[in-house]
This record gives sequence, structure tokens and C-alpha cells, in this order.
Amino acid sequence: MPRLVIDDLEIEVPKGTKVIDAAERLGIMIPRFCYHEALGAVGACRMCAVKFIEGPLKGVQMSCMIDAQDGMVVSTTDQEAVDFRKRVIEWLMINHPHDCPVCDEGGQCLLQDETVSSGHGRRRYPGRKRTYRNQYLGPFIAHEMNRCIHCYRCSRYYQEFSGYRDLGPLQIGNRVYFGRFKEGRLESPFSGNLVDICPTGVYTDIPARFKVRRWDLQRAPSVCINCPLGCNTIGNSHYRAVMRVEARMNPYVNGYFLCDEGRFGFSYTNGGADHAQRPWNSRISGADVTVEAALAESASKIAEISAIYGPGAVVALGSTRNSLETQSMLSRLCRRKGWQGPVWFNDPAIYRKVRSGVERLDSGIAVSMREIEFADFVIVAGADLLNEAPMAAMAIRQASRKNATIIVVDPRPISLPFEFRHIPAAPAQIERCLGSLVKGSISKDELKGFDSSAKGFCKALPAKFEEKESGISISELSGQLMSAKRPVIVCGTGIVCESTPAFAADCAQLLRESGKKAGLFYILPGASSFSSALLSGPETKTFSEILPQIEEGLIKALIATESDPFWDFPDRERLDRALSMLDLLVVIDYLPTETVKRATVFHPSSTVFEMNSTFVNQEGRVQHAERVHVGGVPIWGAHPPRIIRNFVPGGDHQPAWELLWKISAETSMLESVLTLGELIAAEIPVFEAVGHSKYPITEGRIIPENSEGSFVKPKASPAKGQTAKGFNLLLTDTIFASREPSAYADTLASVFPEATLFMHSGDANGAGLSEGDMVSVELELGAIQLKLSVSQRMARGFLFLPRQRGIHWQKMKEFSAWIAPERIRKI
Amino acid sequence: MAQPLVLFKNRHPNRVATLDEYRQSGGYAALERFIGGKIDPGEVVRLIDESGLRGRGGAGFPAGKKWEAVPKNAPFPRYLVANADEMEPGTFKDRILLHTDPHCVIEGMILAGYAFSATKGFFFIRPSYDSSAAIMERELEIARQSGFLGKSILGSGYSFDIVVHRSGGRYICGEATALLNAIMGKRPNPIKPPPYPTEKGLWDRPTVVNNVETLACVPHILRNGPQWFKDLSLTSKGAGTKLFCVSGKVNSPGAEELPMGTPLREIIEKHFGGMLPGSEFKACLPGGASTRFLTSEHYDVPMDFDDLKAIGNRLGTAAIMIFDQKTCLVATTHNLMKFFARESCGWCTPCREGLPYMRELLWLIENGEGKEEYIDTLRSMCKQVWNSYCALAPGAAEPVASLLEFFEDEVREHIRLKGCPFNAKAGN
Amino acid sequence: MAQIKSVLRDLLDDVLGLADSYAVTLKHLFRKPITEQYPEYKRLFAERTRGRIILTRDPHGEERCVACYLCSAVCPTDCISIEGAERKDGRRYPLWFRINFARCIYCGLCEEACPTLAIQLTPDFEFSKYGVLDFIYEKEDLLVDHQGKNAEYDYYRHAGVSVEGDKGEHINEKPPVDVKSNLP
Amino acid sequence: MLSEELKQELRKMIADAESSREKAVDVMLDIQEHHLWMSDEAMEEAAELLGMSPLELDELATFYDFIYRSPVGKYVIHVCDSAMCWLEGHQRVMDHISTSFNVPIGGTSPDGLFTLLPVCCIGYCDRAPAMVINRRVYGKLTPEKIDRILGRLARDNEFHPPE
Amino acid sequence: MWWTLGLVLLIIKLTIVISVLFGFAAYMVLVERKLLGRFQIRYGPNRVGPFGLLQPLADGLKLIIKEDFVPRSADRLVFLTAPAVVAAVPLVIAAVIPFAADFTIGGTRIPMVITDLNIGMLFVLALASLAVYGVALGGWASNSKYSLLGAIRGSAQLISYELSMGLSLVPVVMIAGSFSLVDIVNAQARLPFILVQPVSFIIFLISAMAESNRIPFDLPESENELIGGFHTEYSGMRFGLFFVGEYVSMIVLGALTTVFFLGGWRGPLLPSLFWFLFKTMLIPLFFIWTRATLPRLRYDQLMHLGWKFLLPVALINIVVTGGVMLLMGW
Repeated sequence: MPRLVIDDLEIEVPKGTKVIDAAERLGIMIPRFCYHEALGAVGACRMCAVKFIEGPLKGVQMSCMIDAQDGMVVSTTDQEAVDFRKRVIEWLMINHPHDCPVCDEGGQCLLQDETVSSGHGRRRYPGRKRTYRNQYLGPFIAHEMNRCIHCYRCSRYYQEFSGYRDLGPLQIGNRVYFGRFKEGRLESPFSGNLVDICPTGVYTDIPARFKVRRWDLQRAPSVCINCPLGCNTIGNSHYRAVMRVEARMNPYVNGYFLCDEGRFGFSYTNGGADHAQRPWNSRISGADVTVEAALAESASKIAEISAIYGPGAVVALGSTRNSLETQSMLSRLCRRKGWQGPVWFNDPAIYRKVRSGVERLDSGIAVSMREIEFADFVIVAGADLLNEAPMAAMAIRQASRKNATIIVVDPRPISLPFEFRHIPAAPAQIERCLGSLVKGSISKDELKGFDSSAKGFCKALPAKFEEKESGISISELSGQLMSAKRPVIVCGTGIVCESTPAFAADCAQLLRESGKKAGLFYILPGASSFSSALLSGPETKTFSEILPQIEEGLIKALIATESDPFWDFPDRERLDRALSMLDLLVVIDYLPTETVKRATVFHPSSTVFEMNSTFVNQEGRVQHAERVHVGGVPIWGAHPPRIIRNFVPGGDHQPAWELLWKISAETSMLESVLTLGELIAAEIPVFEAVGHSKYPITEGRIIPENSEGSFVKPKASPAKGQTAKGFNLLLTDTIFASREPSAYADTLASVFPEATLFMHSGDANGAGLSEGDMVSVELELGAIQLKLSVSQRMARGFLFLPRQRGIHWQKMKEFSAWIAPERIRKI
Repeated sequence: MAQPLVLFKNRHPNRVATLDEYRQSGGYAALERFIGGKIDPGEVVRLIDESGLRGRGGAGFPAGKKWEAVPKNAPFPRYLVANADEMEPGTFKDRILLHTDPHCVIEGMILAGYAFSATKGFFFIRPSYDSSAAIMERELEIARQSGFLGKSILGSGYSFDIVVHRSGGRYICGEATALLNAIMGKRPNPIKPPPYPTEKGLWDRPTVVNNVETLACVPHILRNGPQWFKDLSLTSKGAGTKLFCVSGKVNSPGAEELPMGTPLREIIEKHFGGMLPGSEFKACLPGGASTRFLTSEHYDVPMDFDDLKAIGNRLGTAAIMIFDQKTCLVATTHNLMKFFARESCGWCTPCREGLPYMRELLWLIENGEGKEEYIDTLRSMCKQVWNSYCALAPGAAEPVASLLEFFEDEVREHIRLKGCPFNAKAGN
Repeated sequence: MAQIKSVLRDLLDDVLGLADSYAVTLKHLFRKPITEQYPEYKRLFAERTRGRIILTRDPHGEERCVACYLCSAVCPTDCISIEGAERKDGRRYPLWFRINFARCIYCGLCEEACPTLAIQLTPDFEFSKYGVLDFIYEKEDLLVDHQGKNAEYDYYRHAGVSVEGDKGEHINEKPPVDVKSNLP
Repeated sequence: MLSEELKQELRKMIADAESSREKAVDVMLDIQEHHLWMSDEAMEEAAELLGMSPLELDELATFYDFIYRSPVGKYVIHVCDSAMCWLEGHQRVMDHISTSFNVPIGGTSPDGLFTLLPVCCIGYCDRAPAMVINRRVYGKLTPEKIDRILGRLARDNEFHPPE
Repeated sequence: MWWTLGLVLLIIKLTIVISVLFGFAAYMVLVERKLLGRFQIRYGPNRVGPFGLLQPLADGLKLIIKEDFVPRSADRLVFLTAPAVVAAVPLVIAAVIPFAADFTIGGTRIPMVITDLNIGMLFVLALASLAVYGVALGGWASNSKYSLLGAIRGSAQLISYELSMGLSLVPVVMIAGSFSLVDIVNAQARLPFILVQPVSFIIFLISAMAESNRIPFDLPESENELIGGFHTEYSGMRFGLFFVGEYVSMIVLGALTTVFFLGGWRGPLLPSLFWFLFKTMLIPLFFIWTRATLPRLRYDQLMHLGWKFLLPVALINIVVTGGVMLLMGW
């Protein structure tokens, strides 16, 4: 632990800490451009020069390049260093354009700050300014190369950190140009981070372009609710519109970065560009009414139906985008009022996978994304990370940069921004593959040390897994796994078998028993699957199981709280019919969903930006999102009226839990439950451990220290291969277009992936199809047309259909389908 | 004392020495003795260390020390890189050497590789030396066929091969770390050590980068002993001979092999035919463009690493560029600065932005738009570019700094007259 | 005794001092007043007088304002509100621009902050209204058809963004770097 | 656009290297021998051969002096403009080539034969002023010598610009 | 019969005195503004009516129409009544001031004073100290820190200068031998007391200025530190009453000065009423002149002047007067 003195303040820092970081710990911000904690030091900008007065080094040196050492005496204010930094700014500014007023970075520009702080005010350079032409980089990022100060942060982030190869430095000397080979959309789904990482305005955010200055923004810490990872964000709003979302540093979750879906998928909260897409007002049978009228209507109707048909005729639907508060309220109301529910999932299989996964997580085995970055062996089983949880791919990329071995066992044609071994095993084969991999890594000695259950489990694991097509030797990989210290198993819950999540947990547990610091990381569907699993029990039903009761007329009222069965139920017609049989459909939501259109009574609820809310991510981390603004119809885009009024247009929305409480007419609620914290703790006992008394809980994980880890002997995997000729059609997620609420954001609409059906090239050859063909797939309830993409790197006999907005996949009738070859036609 | 010829022993006008000629002059004897005789590589390093051979590429780092820096237990493969990316203005010794006696370099590379058990050698050569590269490729094949190169050299079990790597042509590629990046097919930006290339160089393997001339000295030292090499020098601290390339206002510009420490006066007047008729010695750059001007007061300085260091200068590549009284040094310095500004790789700010700034100021001074304050700005920038990432910018600042030190009057004259006082401007 | 003397002398000084002041004011009583009679006589105000605010145009007749929000940021009474927008050619302009003159204190900070010399204070100070809402001036009310105090300044000729003229064609600019150039 | 033989040759060269990227410059120099300069299509195909993205290859191509990303003539004349050649009259050489052979400085002659570019020191300071034409060096240039060299090149090659 | 006539006369006299006082006070504002303007080389009000003569009416009208604002946390009753105290006190003082020589109609001698109290001077002094209640109560009731500070300053100032004022009048009483104001005027038949008692006169004048809160003694309201001091929270006519009070008290003090030192209504040739009014107006004019000339005192200077200068001088003056009277055998 070296001790050093910086500006007369003494500090002790861990070995390997750079002087610039040591200074930051003391609250001394040494100016910098190229240095970034996530990217490391390269010493390109020379801005962080400080004077070393005593110690192993002397003179003006770059503080980012030098490790803190014992006995160093550093001055950041020494005249020589100050003069040099001022000169660096002068050098950087000789070519910087005079365009701060029309630059979106103005007001949050590091270059602006450092220029002002260095005291440089007048350009003395007699020469002319260098200019560049800009490139079109897609709908998210604007490019203005004139402003570039050549810190190389963008290319280092883009190529080294995030692993994409289509943006980099061209030319030499003072003509270095950061751009693409040809104009076009950036390939990386993490491109938005360029905006954050660029110290000046070369890359600026297009959705927020020319709309607002930093100082006018209302900012608050928020959490991204598009995928289960719960990346930390900062919401920025102005004129009642969320203008942009920025990444918020959380070392355990997302680090400094964010994926483009999380960053740009916010405009649903503004109702899109014309503000009209969001349902702002309460409605009864489609007609706008006051908040009170709608609440009274819902309350009386529900009471009436309960009285006539009994409370069991009322069903409460929740979803995995509910806040923890809403979920707890739903759970409590169902219990106290006798309603059926709450129902969280549509697909019973998914529900069981989520539950079996969540049950197996404990603090010993669950890893955060930060811990994945330090893993040396990562097995991804049944997860398409870039499409299902993009930032997890980024975390694994960091492990890959540290030379970790990455194995992906997944039937889909996976692409990831790093080198990995892809074993395109069919879903049913994933366990087999994983099992043999793990088994191969357990030595005989280790096996002897295991207790009987572990031993039994290990012995029951399949010894061999043949993988012909990829040519990957499992035994070789097992050998590598054997020498790994910190292996991590990332397990999906989408296309895998129902037993796989628990199996993956057992495998991780087994690796743990063999002395490794093994970790387990689930990819769950939706932002709050974890808490929905905590709030459900063995009797909890899914919507598919509830539906027959509606059809039989046993259920008369449905309360859908931020829940849209149309979003992921595969038989649209049946759903339509069933909902029309209801006496009452109360919908609480902020998205313009299909269900909202059918609502008898509609109550607008608040988005994550408009209320204080809590979310639990897939590793059990409780995170609080603060209210960014009060919300309402944005002023943006049109002249605000010249009237004086005392209400906010479109300001009727309320947090869903509050609306629920009001329509339940449960006045006694407040007597037994005083605070939201107590409400949550009453429903989820594990919250007691985190300390429910203080609400909001800003940091903490609500997973037990030790779960009841039981090794379940793996079942013999089903006979390989399907005898009948045909394809197994599975639904998959795709980035930007598959998730509520971001799929409703019009900012993302232009980047929705093209509707594509994925097929193995061998299968396609057999069917006489080729890459890029338009095909018509005849589903149970009708045909859909979409593009075909073929790949060698996927399992044979499978078709993958993206469950994305705009594709009418809800003609499937079931969650998966068997498609005979003749039902796929080229058109 | 007769001019001792070591590297240029087999110099023939307009012809490259053949393998046979080289062998007749004692070539490959050292290779046969050390590699064929399986003498411990440590012995090679020791002998070179003792001889006091210093890098001829400009920095003057002891060659043996560099090889020793490769850890004994370092992983294989290990690489040796011969740096023939000779892009310092005024320097052309390597070209002459390669056109004189390529096998001298090849043998040197093999022995150097042997010294730290390298497995592969890269001969990194600039594109304008295409003919030299062709010669090299031809002679390498000859050496390979003669058993000096390739698998198990002379049956010793030591395998070493050399490939010629053509550069795309940039000054910065001459910098060792940038050169390694260039070989790996990355953008040739320099990388600041640590880790040193001798630990993590090409593809993170130990790599030694030596100048061609340095390598060419190796077989001769091993053959004749370190003391012989030391004695070649005229100064006590120096060692060996040095290829001096003289260009500019002398009667017979070119490259000659002279003992280390030959005084400047002797070099100009005795070996390169003296100044041109009508020219007087005004100044010279002793070691390529990135050294300081030597004025007539330094006319007798011995040209050696340490002696030049004593007067605040550097031997560099020993490429002496001579300017006469008719040459405008402001314009000359501007030309040099133009070169450096253009060749900056664009990695760090002082070099990328500072050098064009200085070039602009020199240009304005030369063209009569100069202001007195520019002198102070230039002077402070000369100091400040020393905080750049690699040595390019400090080197570039050297001519400017010495111009302001020795010829400030000339600069002020430009500003006062609002133009260049040398009406018969050379060249431009 | 001496002490009393000095006290008396001080007293005398004070009294004389007072008398002097009274004499001065009395003298003024009989001087002709220097007041100029407004509105019968309207004096010409200096150009820099801080009166009603206008938005000027550049020499090409385009709006100078680029909606940079600096005026609204600097305004101590928060009387300026703007929404920026972008024209097809990339030029920024205020979609709407509102000044609440009922709040404005004519401090001139907005003019000082304006990087494009768009917002300017004029010598016109005579605008009283009966209704508060009448004091809210919109862009249509603020925008004038002339350049105001600085006739020739054209921000986009300096800015380096390709709005007026291409990259490299503005004042003090080099031609754009050609990335594919063969020149060294 | 690259011929299959050339591709085969390049593939072989790449396969011999320690890593494919190592041969990036050689591949581009070889392609230039056939196609004179690196067009975008050539870049894309070369990048594919090398297993790089076109951008990564372009990072190198634009860095180096002797890789041409803009069209050039059959003979690329690089005239040295560094200290010694400048002192000995590089400007006269440039001007002479420019006027006598109708080549704009930095550009290509209308017949597509010559391209005139400045270059930094080419290591022929003893024979200043010097120039490189297609990597062959000519020193001690005088107007007569230039006329002779370029005249011969123009005469010897019945030149057809590539497609 | 006698008393009815007396009553009628009294009412007539009261009416005359009050209307004259109010009229004078109103126009005193105009005169002050005009004069101040001229002192400062400008015009002063000249827009309302010829030469701005209707300005007082406009002001009055405006004050009456304006909203009578009461702060929410004010002590409502006290807040509302305090201005009345300020305005009423000088009016009451005016009751004992003889404003002309006695008037005889049909043998009946009508005294040109509303009531000639034999302890008139004590009455005056007693009431003068009552005026401070208006200031103190108004300031306190406003429940505002500025007002309170003004009120405290006002009380302190009034108490301090009340003392020297009273003491400055002792020699007058000694010489006149009576507390009755009529007697005092009569005692000056030969020589106005200003000549006999110049020191007393000066002390009285200064104290009077302080009593009426005029510049340079306007610390209770000093605008630039306390907004408006005790009347910060007042608006409309209630604010107007404070103003009226100040101006009436200025006139009354002028009248008292006339009575005590300038020989009252006495004067050659012209009617006595004219002389009285003429002399009375001199003092407010002097006040205005002073306002145009002197800056406001600092609080410590104010206290210094009152306690360490005026008070001792006044005491010495009494002793000297007594000594002289003893020697002269009066």
C-alpha cells in the first residue's frame, strides 16, 4: 500500500493505483481527456500532467501513466505543470471550431470545462483551422469531426472495450480522423456510449439533438427496466419530456456503460414524437373521464362483481415490468380481497424456469456482472446475450479481454463481440453438453471428496457429448475448465428446457464443491421476474391457465396492471374472444397496448421516470429509481399556450400501486401497513434481511446466504433427433424490438431488426431455400411473411422466429410449433 | 592512421558483395565458431557487452544490455527485428551498407538471434529501399541454401529464419515500439514501456529491435574480439567504427566508414572533400534531423556519443547535414519541422498539434510575418514538447531549440526585415 | 484652557462646515434646473442603452439566434424561455422564443451571453401595458428585420459547421481533410 | 475485383505469416502492383483475405505513405522534399515535372500516366535532389535527366488505364 | 348662552385650525418636493395641474383608493390604529397654540387660541412624547423585522431628544414665568426669545427636527437599510396618515418654535395672523432646506449628539440663564 502526498494531502492507495486516481480519491480532479477508468491509461492527451517533486520520479509527468509509489510528493498546482496543461489546451484548441452554441455537448463538455479551468481564453495561433467532413453513423449518433481533440477514447472504447470493428482512427498526424470505412449505421448495439465517452461534441445523441442544455435538465438516478439486468441510468427531462437517458456508474451492474436499447428506448414515456401515443387520460369505455370518475367506476364495478359472483371472479394480472411496490400491492390485494392472482407470466414453462432459477440463487453462487468480468471461464447455456441482455455480453467481453475461455451452448446463430466457442446444441441437448463439460473437469480426487448427493449427481452426468458440426472437443474444453479458478455459468430461461435452470445451478454448485469460485448468472425475462418469482408460490397460475376459466365464464373481471396479454400470448384470436366475454376489464398502464384499447375502465399509470420505484434485477439486487419529473404531455414541439392554469396537462397518471389501492377501496390498508417499505416486507419476508424500515432501499441483494442446494439427478435426455420430417419453431427475443416498454419507443422503431426467420443452411439447402429469400410460413392460424436467414452455426431442425413488435407471430396458437417442410414456401 | 574498414571492407562501386567475397573476408567465421561450435549464447552477449557496442540507430543504447534484458525464462517464440526503416532525414548509411555487404547484416542478425535464442527474425525495411529489400531477399535465400539460416543452422540444432517485412513508409515506424505494431499489422503508434519489448514485444513475446548497422558490427566483434573493436575508436569511451553519411554543401557527399570519434573538421575536410567552392561552414546537424545544430565553434568536436553529449548534442545516426553561409537556417528549420509535423503519428497532443504550431510560426517568420513574441512561444514549446509520448516531438524540437540558441540573431533579423535576409534562397 | 480652545475651534469648524453646506444648497435653489422635459423633449439614447429586447437577423436575413439557451441560462429573473429546433440544412433556430417583459430587469446579461449577437437590447423603453400577458413577447414580436448593432457579423461564417457554405469554406478554415488523400 | 490468381497468391502469403494482419501492408502493396491503388472494393476484398474489417485495414492504408487510397497514375513520382533535397532544389524538380509533363502537384496527369506527390526523406541525401518512381529511386536530378527518365517511361509504356 | 357661543366659537376655531393644518400639510408635501427639486437643480412635480398644484390632491386620491393591506401575521388592531395616533397627536398639540392676537367683536374678546391652558407647555411636551407610540406600535404590530427595527430606533430617538427639547424650553419658562403659551408670547412683546436665548433656540430646533423624524434624523424609516422602517408594511391611506402626521407635526413644531422663540403672532404693521403663519412656515422651510443639505446621521452619531452634546449644553444653558436672572434681579 504505497503512501504518497498530493497537494500536501497524504493518502494511502492500493498498489497499482494510478496517481490520477489517487488524486481523485482525495477530491483533486486532475484534468484529463484520454484517461477513463474503464478504458485505462494511454497517455495520448498529455492533459493530466502534474509535477513530481519528490520520490522515484521527478519533474512534469503524466499522472495517468504512473502508478502511485511510496514517497511520492506530487503537486498539481506547480507552475510548470499548470503552464504545460495550459499549453496542451492551447494546442487542442487551435483547431477546435467556434461552435459551442450549436453543439449539443455545450454545458456538459469536458473540453469546455478544462479550457475554462486552464485559463485559456484567446486563440493566438495565427494559422487556419483544420476541418473534416462528417459521416452518417445511424439514427442514434451524430458525428461532427471538426470538434475532435484526438483523445482516442472513442476508438479505444469501440474496438478494445466493446469489441466492434467498424469505427476507428484513419490517417496520420494532425489529420487523424475517427470514423467508419463507409458511412452507415454503427454496428455496435453499445454505440450510445460514444456520446458519454467523448470528452467533447464529436459524437452527440440524436434523439436529444438540439433540444436542451444540461443545465436545464431535471436529472435523477433511475434504473433501466427493459431487460432483467437493471442497468443504472440517469433520467434527464425537460419541458415534461424525458430527453435522454445516460449511463450511471455502478461498478457491480453496468459499470460506466449502457446498451442502445436502454439508452434510446425511453420515448414511450413521452408518448412518442407527437405525444399522442401514450394514453394520458382515464377512460371509461373509451371516453375520457376524470381520474375520480374512473376510480369510482372501477371500485364499484369490482365490488359489484365480487358481491354477485364472489371475489374469485376477479383476476389480477401483473407483469414483469411492474415495480416492486406494484407487485407487492397486487399480491396483498389478492390475498386480502380474495381475488385470483396475481398472475405474472403467460407461459407456464417460462414461469417454472424463472421460479426454479430464482430458488437456487444464493449469495455464494450468484455473481454480478462485475464478477463476470473477472471470470476466467464462462459457459453461456441457452442464452442469446446480445439480444436478451446486451450488457451481460459486454461483461463477458471484458472477461474475454482478460483471456477467459467463453463457451456458448445455444441452438441459435449467436453472434457476440468477442471470440467464443459456439456449440449449437438443440435445447434438449444443452444439459447434456453442459453436464459432460462439467463432468470432464472434475478429477477423480475431487470426486472422492464430494458428499453423496454431489457424487451421485456427478456420476449421473453424461460422460460424452458428441458435437460433430462445430468440431469442438468437449474434453479439451473440460481440461481448460479444470484449470479455471473462477468459472461462471450464464443460463438463459427462454428456449431452454424446464429443468435446465436448476441443472445449471447444480453444475455451478458442483464446480464450487470442486474448489472453484464458481458463479451462476441467470438471464430472466423482464425487469422484475425475480421479484415476481419471490411473490409466487406453487399455486400461482399463469395466464394460459387462467384463460379457460374466462372462457367458461367463471371469471368476470380482469385487472391488468401494466400487463398486456396480447404482447406474448401466442393465440391472438382466442385471447380476443376471451376478453370480450368479460364483464369488466380494468387496465392500468402507461403504454398504448392492445389490452388498453379493449379496457372497460382505463387508468393511466406512471412510468419509471415519473415515480419513485424499486426493481429487483436478475441477481436479486434491489435498486431504486427516483422520480425524474412529474410527467405530463410534453411541451416539446409546439408553442406552449399563453394561458394560466393550475394543472399539468396529461398529469393524471399515478403510480400503479396507488391506483390499485384506490380501486380496491381497501381503506383499512393503511391501518395495518404504514409505509411502502413495510408493505413490501410484509409480502416478501426476505426483505426483512435488507432492512425494510428504510425505504427506499438503495443498495442490497435479497438473496439468501445459502439456498437449499439439492442435486437433482439429471434425467436421461430424450432420444436425439426427430423422426418426423419437419422443424421445431421456437420464439426468440431480439434487441430493440422484443421487450416492453422499449419496443414502444419510436426512437427505436427505425432500428428494429428486419423480420427474419433463422434456419440451418443444411436444412435450407434441403428445402431449396437460400439466404435472403422471402418466405411465407404457414402457422396454425395463418401465414406470415418474412426474410430467411441461414446459418451453419445453429442447430439443425430448428426455426427461430423473433418475437418482435410488428411481426404477427401470434398466429402460432402455442408457444412453440411444429412446422412441416411444406409449410415454408418461398415467395 | 589508415582508415580501418570493417563494414565497408567489401565495398565495390556499383556492385553488391557476394557471399563468396564475404566469406573470403572472414564472413560467417564467427557464425561457424559460435553457433556451429555451440558456444553458450551468454558468451556472445558477454563479448558484445565488453566491446562497448552501442546502438547505431540513434539512441546509442548498449546492444548487449538489450539482449540481456530478455529474461532467461521468457517464453518462446522470441523475435529479433532488424530496423532498416531508416527515415531520419540525412541518413542513408543502412542503404549503402545493404548495397555493399548484405551478408554482414545477415550474419549479424543470426548471431544476435542466437544471443537470446530468437526463433524468427524480421527485417523491417522502408518502401523506398525496395532495391535493398530485393537484394536482402535474394541473399537470404542464398544464406538459407548455404545452411546459415533456417532449420538447425550448421547442424547446431538452433533454428532461426529471417523474413523481410516491407513497411508502408512512415517515419514513426523507425521507433522500436511503433515498428513492432507495424509488423503486427496494427496502427504504428509507439507504446510507452513498461512492458519493454524485450519482455512483451511482438504478439506479447520477447522481442529485440536492433539497427542494421549495429547488427552488422556483431560478427566482426565476435571474430576479432571486443578489445579490437574498442581500439578502433579514436576516443577512449567510444568503440568501433561508424558509418558517417555526409550530405549538403560538401564536395563529395556520401557515406564513409570512419573510426568513432573522428573530429568534425577531419570528416568534412579530409574525407568528404571539404566545403563546396564559395561555401563556408555555417552549421551542421550531426546526427539527422532530430539533433541540435553544431556551429563553427564546434568544428573540432570529436564525433562520438559521449563527446557530443558533453556539448548537449547527440550523435544520432551520424548523418551530418552541412549548411553553408548562404543557407537560411530559419527556412531549413521550417523544412525540418514540416517533415516532423507531417510524420507525427497523431497519438499525443504535443506532437500532433504542437509541431504544426511551431511549423506555422517558423513559416510566418520566414515569410516576414513574424512577431517578436513568436520567439518566446517557440522557445517555451521546445521545452514543453518534451512531455510528449515518444521521442519524436522532443527530437523535432531540437533543431528549433538550437536555432534559437545559436542563431537567434538570424531569427530576429527575419522579423525585423519582415522577410528572409537570404535573398538568394537555396532551393525554395 | 487649551483643551477648551480646541473644542471651541472644532465646534466653530463644524458650524462653519454646516453653514457652508447650507450655502451650497441655497445657491442651487436659484439655478436653472437641468431637467429635460419628457415627453415634450425626447433625447436621443446611446445605442447601448438597455431597453426593449429584440432578436436580430444576420446579413443574409436569416435568424441569428441558434437556440443555444445561454440567454435563458444567464437570465437572473428567468424571463426567457426557448425551444430549439433544427432546419433541414442543419441550421439551428428557436422554434419559439419567449420573453416575459413583466419579469425582465433589462440587465443586459442575455445580450452579453449571446454568442451570435442575436439578442440585443435597444434604446426603446416606452412600452407599458395594461395586461400582464401582454408583456409576454413571442418570437414574432421580438424578431426584427435588421442586424441591430453589428451589421456584418454572421455566426455561421465562423462556426465551422456546414450550414452556410461547406466545411472549410468559412472564415479561417483549411479545406477539409481528405482521409483518402495520397499526399503525405 | 481481384483476380482469383492474385487472391490465391495473397492467401498463400498470408498463410505463411505469423498472423494474418502482419501481411496487411504486403497485401496492399501487391494489390497496388496490379491495380495501382486501393479502391474501396479492393480494400474490402483485401480485408476479407486478411480477416480484418475494412476499417481496420483502412486504418493502416491511410496511415502509410506508399499505400494509395485515391486513384494514381501508372507511375507515381514521389519527389523528396526533406532537408537536403529541399536545399538542392526539390521545388525546381516539382515545377519542372509539373509543367513539362502536365502533372498537377499532388495529382495525376490527364493521360493517367504520372502522379506527382511529395515525399519525406527517401534516404538519397547524398544524391539530392531525388525522387522515387514506383519504388525505384532516381538521384541528382536535373531537368534534362528528368526529361530523359520520364520521357522513356512515357514512351516505353503504351499505357491503358485500368478498368 | 355663553357656553353655546363658546361652543360655536370653539367649533369654528377647530374647523379652521384643522383644515388649515391639513391643507398646509398637504401642500407642504408639494412645497417640499418642489423645493427639493430646485435644491437639486430640477423641477419637482409639475405635471398635475399648473406647476403641479393639484399634485397633493392626486396623491391623496391615490392613497385613498389604494389597497389597504394588512400583513397576515400583523397584530391587526394595533396595526390599524397606530397611524391614527401619529396623525392625531400633533393636531391635539395645535389646540394650545395661540395663532393670532386676541380678537374683539362687540366688546367680546375672543382669544385666538382654541384653549389657553395654563400648563400649555407641559401639555405640549407630554403630547409630543405620545407621538412615538404611533411609530413604536406601528412598527411592532407589523410583525416585520424592518418595521420593528425602525420602531425601536424611533423610540430611542424620541426619548433621547425629548429630554433636550424639554430642557431647552426651561429657560423660556423661566424668563416668561408661565407655562401658558399665550403668556409666553406676551412675554416676548419687547424682544423675541430667539435673541435672548439663542442657545435654547438652536437646541429646540434640532430636537424638533429629531422629533419629527426628518432628515438628517430619519433613522426610523431610513429607506436604504430598513426599506421604510416602521411603515414598511403600510399601504394606502394608513401609510398616508403616517405622512400626514409627519407633516402636521412639522407645522406644529414650526408654530411652537414661533410661539417659544420668534415672538408668536407679534409683528409690525401687518395682521398678527399673517405674522404667525409667516413665522410658522419659516421653520418647515428650514427643515426642507436641511433635508436637501445634510446626510442622515449614523445611529451612534445620533445618540452622541443627543446625549453628549445637546443635553449638557441645555443644562448649562439653564444654569447660565438662572445665574443671569439672579444677577439681573428678574
